[in-house]
Amino acid sequence: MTLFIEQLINGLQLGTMLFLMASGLTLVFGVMGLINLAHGSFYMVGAYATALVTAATGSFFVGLAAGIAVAAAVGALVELIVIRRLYHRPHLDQVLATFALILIFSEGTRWIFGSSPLWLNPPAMLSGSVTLPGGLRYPIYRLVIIAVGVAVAVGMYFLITRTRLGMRIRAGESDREMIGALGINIARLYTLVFAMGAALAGLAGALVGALQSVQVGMGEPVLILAFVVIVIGGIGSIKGALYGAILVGVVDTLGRVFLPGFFRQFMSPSEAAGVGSAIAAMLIYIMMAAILAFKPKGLFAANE
Amino acid sequence: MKKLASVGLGLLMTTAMAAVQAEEVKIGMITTLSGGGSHLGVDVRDGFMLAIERSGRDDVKVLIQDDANRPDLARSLSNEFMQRDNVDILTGIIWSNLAMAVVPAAVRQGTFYLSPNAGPSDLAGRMCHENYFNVAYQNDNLHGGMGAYMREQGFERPILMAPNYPAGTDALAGFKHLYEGEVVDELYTQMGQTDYAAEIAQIRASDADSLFFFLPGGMGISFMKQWENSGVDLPVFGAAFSFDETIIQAVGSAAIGAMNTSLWAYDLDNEANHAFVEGFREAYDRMPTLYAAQGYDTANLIISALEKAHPSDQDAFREALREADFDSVRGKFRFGPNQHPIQDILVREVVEGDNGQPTNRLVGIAVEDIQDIYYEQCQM
Amino acid sequence: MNKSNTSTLAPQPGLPTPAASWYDRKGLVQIGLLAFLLLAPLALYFLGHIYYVNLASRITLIAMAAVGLNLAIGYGGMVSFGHAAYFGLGGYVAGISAYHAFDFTPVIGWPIAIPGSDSMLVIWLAAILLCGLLALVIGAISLRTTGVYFIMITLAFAQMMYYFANSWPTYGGEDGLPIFLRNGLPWVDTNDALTFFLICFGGLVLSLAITSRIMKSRFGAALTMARLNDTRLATAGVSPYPIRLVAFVISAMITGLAGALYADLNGFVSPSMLSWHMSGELMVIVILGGVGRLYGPLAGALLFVMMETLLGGMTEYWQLFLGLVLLFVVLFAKHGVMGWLAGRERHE
Amino acid sequence: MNEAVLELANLNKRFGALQATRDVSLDLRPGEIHALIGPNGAGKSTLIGQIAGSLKPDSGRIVLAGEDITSLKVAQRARLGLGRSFQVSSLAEPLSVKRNVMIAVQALQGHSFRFWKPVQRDDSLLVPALEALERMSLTHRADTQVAELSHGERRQVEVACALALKPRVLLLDEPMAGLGPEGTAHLTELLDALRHEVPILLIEHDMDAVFRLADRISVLVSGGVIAQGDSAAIRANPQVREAYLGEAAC
Repeated sequence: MTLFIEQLINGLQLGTMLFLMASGLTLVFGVMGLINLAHGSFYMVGAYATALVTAATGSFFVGLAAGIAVAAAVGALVELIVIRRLYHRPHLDQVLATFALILIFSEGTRWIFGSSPLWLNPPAMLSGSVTLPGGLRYPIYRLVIIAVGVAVAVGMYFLITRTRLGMRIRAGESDREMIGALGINIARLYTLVFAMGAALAGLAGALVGALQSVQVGMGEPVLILAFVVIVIGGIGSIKGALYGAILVGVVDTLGRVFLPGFFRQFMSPSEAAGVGSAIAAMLIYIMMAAILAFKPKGLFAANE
Repeated sequence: MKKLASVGLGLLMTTAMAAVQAEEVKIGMITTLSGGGSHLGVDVRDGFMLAIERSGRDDVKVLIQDDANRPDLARSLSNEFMQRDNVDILTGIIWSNLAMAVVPAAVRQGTFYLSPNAGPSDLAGRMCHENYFNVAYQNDNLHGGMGAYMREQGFERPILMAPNYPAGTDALAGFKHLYEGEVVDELYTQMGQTDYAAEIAQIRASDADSLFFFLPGGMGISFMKQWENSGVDLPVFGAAFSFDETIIQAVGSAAIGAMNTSLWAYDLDNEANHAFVEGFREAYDRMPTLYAAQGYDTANLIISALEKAHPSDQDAFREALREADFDSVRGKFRFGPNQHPIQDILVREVVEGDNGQPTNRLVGIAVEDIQDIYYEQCQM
Repeated sequence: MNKSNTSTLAPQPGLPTPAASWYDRKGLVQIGLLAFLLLAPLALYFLGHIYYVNLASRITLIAMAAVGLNLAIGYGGMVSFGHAAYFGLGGYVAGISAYHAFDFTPVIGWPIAIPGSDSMLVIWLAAILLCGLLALVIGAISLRTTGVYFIMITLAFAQMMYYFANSWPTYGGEDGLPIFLRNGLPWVDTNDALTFFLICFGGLVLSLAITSRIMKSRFGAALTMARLNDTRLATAGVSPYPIRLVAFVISAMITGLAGALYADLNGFVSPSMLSWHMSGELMVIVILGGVGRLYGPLAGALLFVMMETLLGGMTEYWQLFLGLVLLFVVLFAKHGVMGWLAGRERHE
Repeated sequence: MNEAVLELANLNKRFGALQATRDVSLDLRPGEIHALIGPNGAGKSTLIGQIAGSLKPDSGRIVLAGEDITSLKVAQRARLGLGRSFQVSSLAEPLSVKRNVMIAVQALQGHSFRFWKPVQRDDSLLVPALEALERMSLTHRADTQVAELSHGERRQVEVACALALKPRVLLLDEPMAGLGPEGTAHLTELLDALRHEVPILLIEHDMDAVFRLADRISVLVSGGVIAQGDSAAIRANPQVREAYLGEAAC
């Protein structure tokens, strides 16, 4: 039972991390109608900046702040130079231009920092584990990631529902022409929203970088997962991104753990491990295809 | 008498060499220089080139290409080397799957292949070939060595973990072959997985008394960092692939205490090794790894054979390679009938080094003169 | 008539050019591309440069795979981000069939024994049929969605195939599956680089001819209308869904056949043929050449492989430059290489 | 009186709190032009959507030539003889006028899964398409790209496309919108001649055209039909006057 609960928390942690990625992605799509494959690059940029600044200053928190700032700045820059030319283009152009950005970011980073991974450790005060009620020992740092994810989700909720910026974003989602009519500076709003998404991706990259490693291409697997999340949740919907992220995180984690055991009941252990992990790896994609087959616009379709 | 013969042979060789040296020797190196596992390729390359430079032979030309850890790219690079550049020898491949993509076709087209890393069982067994030499290890060796060591140390309930790909399943099979006991469980992770929370929870929930894992490259680093913070307290064992100098530097203190098997250690006491470690640190300003040592040995084996014959004389060159007449940094080194090494498997422990950084220290020998179990399937 | 509207009658730049025929600019460029692709390897073969003949085979097959994708993206408006699924499936058909033929074991033992085959004809047929079948299933589900959802669901299906191939141990999993002996054809020696190139070239020409013919037919007219304006097509009484589905299936068949040949060219098939990078590269080739241009994929593949070979020889980081070129093409040269070489496309 | 070709019976459609279509019943008889008018927001577009098949009514029936088509899709209805034009031109702009009409002919013949014969050389498509264009006096524009046409010409091409389907019923959604007086007069003339061939359900804002053309008029207000009758009756109807003029009056 504690195993199940621990795995549930693990799934939740993966989910909150995916939410950080997916919320920016879905916001950019909802407001600007842009599909951005290069979102994973901001994740990488955030992680690199954090690793480098942490190494230079010795403080993880300074590094983290720098990571978020650099990701936001790079996001704003990319929006100004490339992305804004893509808003009125078909999705095919957006996919390819942002695919090109992935190549440029990945190879550029490799050129500057080399192919070897950089290493980043969580600060001492967040390392180690604590005993949760029920006797379960769990790493502090992973709990912190969950807390940050929840804080961002709450923050987003207030931002969208209670602030002027949020009102403009909502206006942008429901009617792109209207915000122009309201006299809002669309160009600036778009840059701001894009940079915000990039900052969240950078935050996710920095947090996860300390847990794993910081390397070229680290954003790509996460990017694909984040796309699965927003497609399941309904593209453009923050609420959908939240539910989708947690669903994907939990299903992926539990599937990987319990499917091999399930198949072991009627197969030999090594066969069960093979079949179980094969299906576990495909599980979220199967789930996505099934959901889209019945709800072609995702679970919480936003602007339809 | 013996001495005289070798002098005579040496004289013969020098005259032959004059003829041989007029003809350049081209070596094509396909290795992984980009992506997550790139430090393996970089080390093989650097070790290899160090030996070539030290030999002082300027008639050996080494062409190097990056395979980006992609089998299809490796395959087309090998064709490029053979068909466009007419190389005599191919080498450099890090990963077993890339080796399987390249080697069988290359050796059948009359090119020599010397493996500085990766030794898939098929190439040691049913698909062995007279033009294929493995200068590193057969994949099972290090894992089997650790199995034997853990049995000897009295561990009774190990839990095993490896990525769900052929080298991973082979690693666990190799371990179990020499461990010869029951294991608590086998966990298979995804290739390239970065988050091991789920596996750590399973290890925690099991009643294992030890952990053996095979997670090469970046996977091992991510795992060890997360392992440290998990609060699970089990002794950790693995093969050198998860504990090379680059990896343990990155993992930091979490790695300390881990035991791993290797076929080489930088503190292995022999003359060739001293010269290698010093030379490598001087040339590249870092500690050599197992991969660098394998690259270095591979180059020295080639040079030793070139002293005797040019690769265009295939039979003579092959014979010269088989003799393995070079000073290996491993101390002892010879080929079995399937042209795979017969060598000692060492045990190292990760300890805190002089500068506070973790480093490997030689503890002892796990298995002497280990030979792979596939050579009987090899018909050459 | 409303006077203010007459201004739209003024000729618009880049719209119709004189009727197409083989000797106009576009015709010449097309013939030139094909002739270059055919004659350059011929010449190099007789000069003894086998490597470049194989390189030409690679260009040809990538172009052919992209011709298939172009039918979906360029002509059908279906932005598939998952065509690697068919490319890879074709490859695995060749690999698995050869593997069983080599071992004398059946591919399927039950309910009926299907033996492996090392005949290319059998493999091609199987690759085409299986890719068609897979595309029928994937297309039937995916085409219920549109826009970004379609892009993402095709990606999801390809990822499923990728992970399946990656973790299914029978055929090598992540390690891939080598084809030790190239599959054969009656009467010719497929191991000869030039012979194999000519087979690939034949495949490319055939797929170009089929695409061209289809797009001029009634089916093509309906598909064009489905892309440009599916409401109009439905209003005329033709359901766009089955039209798109059939086009999607044909597209997958062409890409799958290219995949089967590609596996034979490399003597190797691995999950990387199914990866999303492969899907991305095929899309890149289509757009580099010019979306919806018959010869676009050929021009794109030539440019792509040449960049890979030339830049790749100069710098490890050649993909950085690929990214810059791609970005430039998408942002500023929407009509790709073909648009630049042969002028804009015109619909009659 | 002839049997109705198109018949709507008690259609209802609701979007959340908004009752967009309220118990609408009307019919279209051979040889007539039946006009449907109503102020903005009266629910005309929703009603057309339901007739054409892009929207599903919550309740009620739609019968075309004796066949219940309520649950059929757009393309199926079109094949049964429902031709329509759109409020916003919906032609394929990069294609020539001819090609736009030919697709309709092709659909009529029911052979879209033919992969070999080039349509360019297919007279069985070309001849009927040119005929339909001639009816709209557009033969001279056959090879022109739609993108180059004037607004009025596009309207005519739309009608030609619908005609090429040899429909039993024509559903025209504001064909006069955006046309100048000259264009309107021209199209009015064409439609006037057309009614004997195919009955027309005409949704139109231009009252002059409606009163000139319509045999019968139905007035739609807030989703429901408030009045039905010939021009004179509708002009005299106090409810209609209120709906149209009342707002201005009070």
